Amino acid sequence: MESAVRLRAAVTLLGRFPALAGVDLDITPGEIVLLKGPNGAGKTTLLRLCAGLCSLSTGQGWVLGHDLNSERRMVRRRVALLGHRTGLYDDLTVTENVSFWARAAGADSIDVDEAMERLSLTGRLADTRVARLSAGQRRRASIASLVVRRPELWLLDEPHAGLDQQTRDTVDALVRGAAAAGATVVLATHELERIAVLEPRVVSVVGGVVRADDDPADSESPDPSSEAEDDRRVS
Amino acid sequence: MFRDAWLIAGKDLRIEMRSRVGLNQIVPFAVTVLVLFAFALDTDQEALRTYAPGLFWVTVLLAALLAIGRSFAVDLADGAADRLLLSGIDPISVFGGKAAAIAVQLVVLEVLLGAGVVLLFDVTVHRYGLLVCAGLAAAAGVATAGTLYGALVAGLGVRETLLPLLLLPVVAPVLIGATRAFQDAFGVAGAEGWAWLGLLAGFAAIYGVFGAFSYGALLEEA
Amino acid sequence: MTTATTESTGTGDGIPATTSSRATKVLGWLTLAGFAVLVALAFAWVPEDTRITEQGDVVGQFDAVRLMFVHVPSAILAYTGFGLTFLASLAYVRWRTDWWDMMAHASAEIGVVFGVLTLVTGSIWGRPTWQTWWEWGDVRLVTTLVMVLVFVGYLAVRRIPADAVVQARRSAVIALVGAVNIVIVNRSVDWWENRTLHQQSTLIARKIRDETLFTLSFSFAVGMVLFAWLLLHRFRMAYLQRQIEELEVDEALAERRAEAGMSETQGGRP
Amino acid sequence: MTHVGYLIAGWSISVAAVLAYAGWVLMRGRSLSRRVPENRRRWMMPDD
Repeated sequence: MESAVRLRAAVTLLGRFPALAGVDLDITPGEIVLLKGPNGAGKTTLLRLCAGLCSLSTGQGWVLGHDLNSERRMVRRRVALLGHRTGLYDDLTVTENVSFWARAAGADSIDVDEAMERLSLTGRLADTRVARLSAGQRRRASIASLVVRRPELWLLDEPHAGLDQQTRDTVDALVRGAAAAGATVVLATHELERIAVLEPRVVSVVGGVVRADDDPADSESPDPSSEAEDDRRVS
Repeated sequence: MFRDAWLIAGKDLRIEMRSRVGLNQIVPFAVTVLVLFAFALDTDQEALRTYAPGLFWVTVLLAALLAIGRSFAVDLADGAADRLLLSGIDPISVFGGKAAAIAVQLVVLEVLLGAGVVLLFDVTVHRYGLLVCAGLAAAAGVATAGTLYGALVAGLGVRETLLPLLLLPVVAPVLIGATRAFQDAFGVAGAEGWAWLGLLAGFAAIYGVFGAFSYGALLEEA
Repeated sequence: MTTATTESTGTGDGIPATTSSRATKVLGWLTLAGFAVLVALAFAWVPEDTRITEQGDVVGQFDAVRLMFVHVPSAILAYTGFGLTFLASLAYVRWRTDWWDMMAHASAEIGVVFGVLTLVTGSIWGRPTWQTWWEWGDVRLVTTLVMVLVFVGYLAVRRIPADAVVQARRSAVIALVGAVNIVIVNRSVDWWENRTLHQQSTLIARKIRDETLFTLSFSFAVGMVLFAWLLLHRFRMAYLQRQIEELEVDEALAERRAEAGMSETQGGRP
Repeated sequence: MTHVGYLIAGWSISVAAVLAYAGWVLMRGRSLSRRVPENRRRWMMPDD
């Protein structure tokens, strides 16, 4: 079967900064892949590249069988990217946000109800404006608006960061559910022990390149020494 | 395609109705500009009546700059712009939806400002049909050109200063055409109002087509 | 202009570090020589512009006509520059190559320089001839002004640091819209100032003298040589800028790979 | 000769503007050239 993600010598420049400096990566459908590495290593850019939001400066890549150089539009509608930003409109309620993104993706209103239920966005919360939500509730609403799209590839960028216990559990359940449903999940997180139970394949990202890292036991917390790197990622 | 455009327009308009930024900030700003014009031209009622069409449209253009900037700021605030790209909606629909929402806001603004001009500058309307048609066509023209340039500068750090520089020279023909049409409608000068309406409609059509087809390329940020 | 042809500042082993080549040197000298001849023709050969009306009054531009020999070529160069920007942008949209993007940038900048010059010299000519620095009743004047403003915006966008492809695409859209806009502005201004839709503005409809006509044609020729000279240099400047950017990216890539602990190149930039 | 002031102004502004622009392009071209290796400056390669 086709690879979910296939990258060959992928280079992505953000401005003049090579966020990705020649990535080779293969992910088979249904796999759970954990991206590990220091801040500024290029994890976020790698996820955005896989979502079709960043372009390849050189190199080749295919996501779900679509060429990243020529068919990024096709890639985009089949993936879900949960980034640092929630993609929600502050002035709309949770329900309005989720149904807007559902309709934008061509999903049904039944899907909306189900997604809201799954992320426990029911009752008064459903009719609250997003601006009044806590960080955790926002993230859950954001996830609900992605769930309705029934993506084949989940790209999760630090999904646990800055969240309360309930929402962290929700994220774990999401990953488990997506994997059970046969979707591919690629995530970058510092909460390695939470994900370890899912037995992901661990891939190290350092300095804009990927190194295969077969030893899952070697998943201690990342090296904080090069965090300053992050500042250079101009957009 | 129309369904998606309708979805986008509905979303933008609903956000504007909720946030009331247009009503609470942009409209008062526009009325203030009208009042400032009155101060600048002294209490000369005759001059105000003569120049009312031009002053009206300059005010609309200034307010339109704010409305256009706001329309894109809403999408950029928390990453919704990325999600719009990821949603797979055809860029033509996004363009159509955003332009339609801006046009509707401009029409509302024109109605309110028009009332202000009638009250403050003491003009009388002679040709209602021309007035309405010119108002609609000009709103469509400003909205299409504005959406095109709004997308062009969206995401740039200098968008607030760059948008006026890029957009105002381009919408100069709208100012000329709409002013002449309104002069005719107000009866302050014998202009061939309906011919100017043709120019306005042509402008809106050209920028509508141009915007629809280049919008995708502009949104494809790196 | 003269510096084009002076000695080269070497980088060490023979090849001078300039944007000039044999071609630009020839063009540079031609421009200088042509300009000298133009000054002679304009001030010594062309007679002052006068006409005697039926009433016996002497009218005309008098010696102000000599301003035409800088004003008109400036206008031609400005329109050539903007026209070339339009064509290059169109070509960019079709073929998506850096070459056309750089061409659009170079010609737009030259267009703006001469566009501003056209407005300034036109103003200086208009004062003695029309008794006003600015005449809203002239289509060409107003159209040129709007056009210069559009391309000032174009250059402002080009100055914003951005991904090369994004910037090229953005600029091409502005240039294409700008060109369409010029036509709309021209038509609307024409109608606007005539207060009716069925007349053409005819501010200058005098008979032109042969000497004046010849000198004007000559000034176009000199202007075109100057344009070619400027365009070559400006284009090479843009090209060098790209080269430097590429070198910097290569450097950054190498640095990034060193950070990853990779021994040597993998992928890389063409 | 009439309008001498206008003539001087018009011609000198034109010459000054073109000289200033050309000078800027040349100077900038030189400083950029120094930062680019010779094999990337193709126009200087043939017997010049």
